[in-house]
Amino acid sequence: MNINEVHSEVVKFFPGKISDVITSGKLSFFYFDREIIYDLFLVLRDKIGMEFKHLSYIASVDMKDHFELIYCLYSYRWGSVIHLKTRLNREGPHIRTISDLFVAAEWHEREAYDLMGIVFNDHPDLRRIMLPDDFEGHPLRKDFVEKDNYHGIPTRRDKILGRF
Amino acid sequence: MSFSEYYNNIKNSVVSIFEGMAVTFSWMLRRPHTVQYPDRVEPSRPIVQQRFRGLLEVDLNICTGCLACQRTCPIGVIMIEVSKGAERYITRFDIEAGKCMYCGLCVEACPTGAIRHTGEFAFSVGDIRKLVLHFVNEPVKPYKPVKDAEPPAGKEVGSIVREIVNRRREGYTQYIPPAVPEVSSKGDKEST
Amino acid sequence: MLELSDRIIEYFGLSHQYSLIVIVVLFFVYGLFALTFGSLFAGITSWYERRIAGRMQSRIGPNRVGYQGFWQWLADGLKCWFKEDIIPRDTDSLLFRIAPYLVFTGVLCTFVVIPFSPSVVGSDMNVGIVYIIAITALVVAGILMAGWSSNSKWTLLGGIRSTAQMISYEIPVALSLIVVIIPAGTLSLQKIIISQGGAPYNWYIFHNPAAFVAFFVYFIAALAEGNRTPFDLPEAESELVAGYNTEYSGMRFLFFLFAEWMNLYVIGGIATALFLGGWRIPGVSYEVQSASIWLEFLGFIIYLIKALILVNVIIWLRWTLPRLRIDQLMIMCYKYLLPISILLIVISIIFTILYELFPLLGVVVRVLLFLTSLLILGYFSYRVYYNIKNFPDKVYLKWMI
Amino acid sequence: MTLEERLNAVKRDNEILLNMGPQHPSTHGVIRFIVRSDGEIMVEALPVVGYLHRGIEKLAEMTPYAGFIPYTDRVDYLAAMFCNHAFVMGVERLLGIEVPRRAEYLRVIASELNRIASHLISLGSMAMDIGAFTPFLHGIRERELINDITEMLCGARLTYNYMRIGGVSNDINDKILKKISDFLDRFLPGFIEEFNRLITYNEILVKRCVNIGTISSEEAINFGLVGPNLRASGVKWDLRKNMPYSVYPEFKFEVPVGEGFRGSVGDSYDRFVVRVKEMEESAKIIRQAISSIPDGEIMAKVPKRIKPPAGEVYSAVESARGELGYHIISDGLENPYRCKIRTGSFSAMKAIHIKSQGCFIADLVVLIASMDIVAPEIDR
Repeated sequence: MNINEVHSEVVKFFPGKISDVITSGKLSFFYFDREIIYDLFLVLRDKIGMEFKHLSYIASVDMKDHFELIYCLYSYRWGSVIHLKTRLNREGPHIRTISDLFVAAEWHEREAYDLMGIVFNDHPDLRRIMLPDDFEGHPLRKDFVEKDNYHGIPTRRDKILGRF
Repeated sequence: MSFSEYYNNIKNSVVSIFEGMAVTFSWMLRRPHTVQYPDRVEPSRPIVQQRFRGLLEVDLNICTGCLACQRTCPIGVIMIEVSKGAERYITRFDIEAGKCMYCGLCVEACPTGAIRHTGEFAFSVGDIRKLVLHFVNEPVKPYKPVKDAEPPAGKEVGSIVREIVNRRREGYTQYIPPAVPEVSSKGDKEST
Repeated sequence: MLELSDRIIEYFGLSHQYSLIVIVVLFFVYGLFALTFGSLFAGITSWYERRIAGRMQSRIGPNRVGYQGFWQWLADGLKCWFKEDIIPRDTDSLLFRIAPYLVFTGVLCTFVVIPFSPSVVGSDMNVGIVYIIAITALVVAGILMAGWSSNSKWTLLGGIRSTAQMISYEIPVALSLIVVIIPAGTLSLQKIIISQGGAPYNWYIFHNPAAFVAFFVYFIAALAEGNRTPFDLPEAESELVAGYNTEYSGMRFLFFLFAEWMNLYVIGGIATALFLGGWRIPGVSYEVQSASIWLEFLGFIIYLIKALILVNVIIWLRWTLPRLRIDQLMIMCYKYLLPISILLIVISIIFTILYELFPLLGVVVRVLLFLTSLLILGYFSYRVYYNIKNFPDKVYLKWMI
Repeated sequence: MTLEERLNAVKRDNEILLNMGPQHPSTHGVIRFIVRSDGEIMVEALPVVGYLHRGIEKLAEMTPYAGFIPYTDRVDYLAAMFCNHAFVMGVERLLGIEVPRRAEYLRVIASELNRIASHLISLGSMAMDIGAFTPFLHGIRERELINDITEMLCGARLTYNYMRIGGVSNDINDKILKKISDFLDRFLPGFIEEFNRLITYNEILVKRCVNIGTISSEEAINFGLVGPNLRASGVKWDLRKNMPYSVYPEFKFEVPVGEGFRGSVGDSYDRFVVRVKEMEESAKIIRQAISSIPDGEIMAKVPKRIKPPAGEVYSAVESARGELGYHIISDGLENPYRCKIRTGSFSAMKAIHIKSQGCFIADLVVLIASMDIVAPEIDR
């Protein structure tokens, strides 16, 4: 079940909402619209021919003018892996959560929220996962500027070399 | 809980505990594996293997001053200053042993093998400022590799660092980079 | 102790009105001897246990303080003595202070009854065994106090777990001792030892199959009583950090450790007294032995060796077995040890009656049981040989390096 | 929503809040569990992670490709060879470099040795959490031999930095080959049987691990579990077999799958036994690899400054803790534009959070140990 077969199947369900397969570098994927995320993943997970039941990871990428979310799905029955991408606008990126379909998604979405600032609607427990709760800013963004101190603790480490 | 299950529980636990105690008792009769570093070291078990990436060391006889190691170091732990002008001198070669992660990338990047890992690892100091290893005391002319001449005999691996390590007990003295010797204004070429 | 004082009075030719003073002095001296013996034993076992544990885990164990690290226990003791004895702020300070001493005295008081040699014993009470079971209840109170008063959730959990464990395991201990009391007919430890013959095959462990199994039931239940090895739940490091004695430090913490290691000797001592024929020397009757000093001293040495072998097994178990969970612990007590020990009592009664009817049967059964125990030891040494043969590390007995 | 709000939302009066804090003997590494329990039975064990977050993914965007390899060691320091392998394989695919066969063999030997070392630690620390100290030290003793081998091979005991883009940094010589075969003769029949007799078949360990945190195969796939945790639940999925990479197809080895050895399929005891069996398989792979290692150089022709063409790649490796993947997005410059690291322990934490409801506190310790989670892998 490689990416093209999956794409041809899925396009029938969501005409016009799914881009065609793009291959950049060694990875081929296709884009899908933000609104159809829940139904698309329901189809991908439960349709007999596909059964992509294992959500490997959700990667959030800051493309300077917009955000991108990369979903990677494994189908153990057919031994295949596919990648899907979606674009989110720069201001107030939000998308519906899929943690009710895949339990694994809950923590990956919390990490995307924590490091990239992407809000996942009706997520059961959307908290910062790695950074302390009162940390301002989302570090993985390209325009993130690190503050000088955090609660008075200096974050800039002075250059030792050359002074001693 | 049927009787056979009850009996099996007892039988299994008695047999498996019996086996487990036989194993531990057999280990009581054997030689322990600990190497009692530092005072009772066994020659059969060396503390450090041959390719061990220990403290870094620079042999300035064969250093060409090409700054390759400074560029490849991911965390910028090496600092080299080469004086400009007609006569290029290496005036400073510092490695911050405290921050170095001993990954060995600089050793591979060095064309002549001047910077290399030694087997030394015991280098605890009282003052954090002494963790910076200074390899240049007086300015050194960078070595110019001649096409087929074999390089001058470099110092034995580990000897330079051992000097620094042995001096670690002295108090800390601020390191002043040596001044570059004045080349006479006419820039005549001394015989190098 | 009373005959001892009479013999001393005749020896020095004093008149009898001094006997009261002599008894008081004797009790004081015996008390001092029991305390020093107990503490010394606890200290040396702490060093000994860490060496044995080292050997079993193919490492060396403490060998720097004194010859082969022998003075390690003294070093630890002094360290604990000089360490600051912190009492956390909002603890129930009265209970917090008393708890370790309660636990320590609870264990020490059993030395009153444990005999050292035919005439040297605290007081040969005729309710010896009942006294032992009663006095260990003091340890339970101490641990609960420690757990509750340290005012932290972890210690509370540890304290409650250990009380549940110790209270429930007192019953199998008592029942499995009854199995031996039936043929012995008396409760006092001295008389039980006297009623056992000297030679190994007429020890009570081989007296009848019930007593043979009762020895192991007692051993397991006493392990649980002393919070050792498969049952060291209260101070389960991996879960409760250190159980009831987390908040203690310095000398108070040392008292808890004293109690634990002294408990080892108590378990070994009671087991040798009841099951392994105490200080009886094979081929020497009681009267001959109690007459000469040297035979009494030899009796003490034999008693000590038997107890040490059992202490060795306890230590050895600690470094082999994992830990049981609290509910498995309770199931084991109430579903396995309790019914079995009651069954053993019934069998022991039947056998005692049979021995009355056919005296010859007793000898046959004793020898048979003795042979089975030799068989078990033989099979065990075969298994050890099998282990050594299958692994490249060879036997190396010069282990005092 | 902060942690306090989350806890107050579900607060009930008869519960006590235990803080199995970052500083606890049995949470492997620096992880904190807020345990809500009444007495012994736990209502919930809420994991709080992030104490070891070094922001490796942000660092990746600042360091050149060749300089990032030492950072990959620190993602999972117990199985660092796999992290190297995944990253290096990804960049090679982007550059389209063909790695010489000898280098591929060296990578497989080093990785499988590292898998055995990582499993020895995880099995030993699981036995220690249940209370048996001796197996842990026997495991460490055997691991010491592997550390010596890797120290001779690549110079370091834990953070190897052994693989380079296009090959390996050091070659193997007969001394190391002899040491490896000595280790294998000692390890395969002898140590594993003895370890099994000492602890795997020990009835107390069996009783403590059976039917604890039982995860069915559907649940395991849905939780996103990978590696031994997934295979113990009965799903036969191993990247080395199902999506082969490097020279693994040339070796014959089986993939052990949990069959409910003493309890139900997918309980903690299955995970324990699957790891023991995996160590045997790795030893077999190393034996085959040593005997048939080809000659040749160990480094492909690689440009001085590595600048892969713009594009993306996802390269995954079967690490000791399951699938370890790097999603590298490069935009033609010297630093990767984005590098997402997918690790096994991250999803295992969620499984612990769900499976810990309703079991004893002592079982939470067993569950954490059986999932073999490592803190740096979760926080990266």
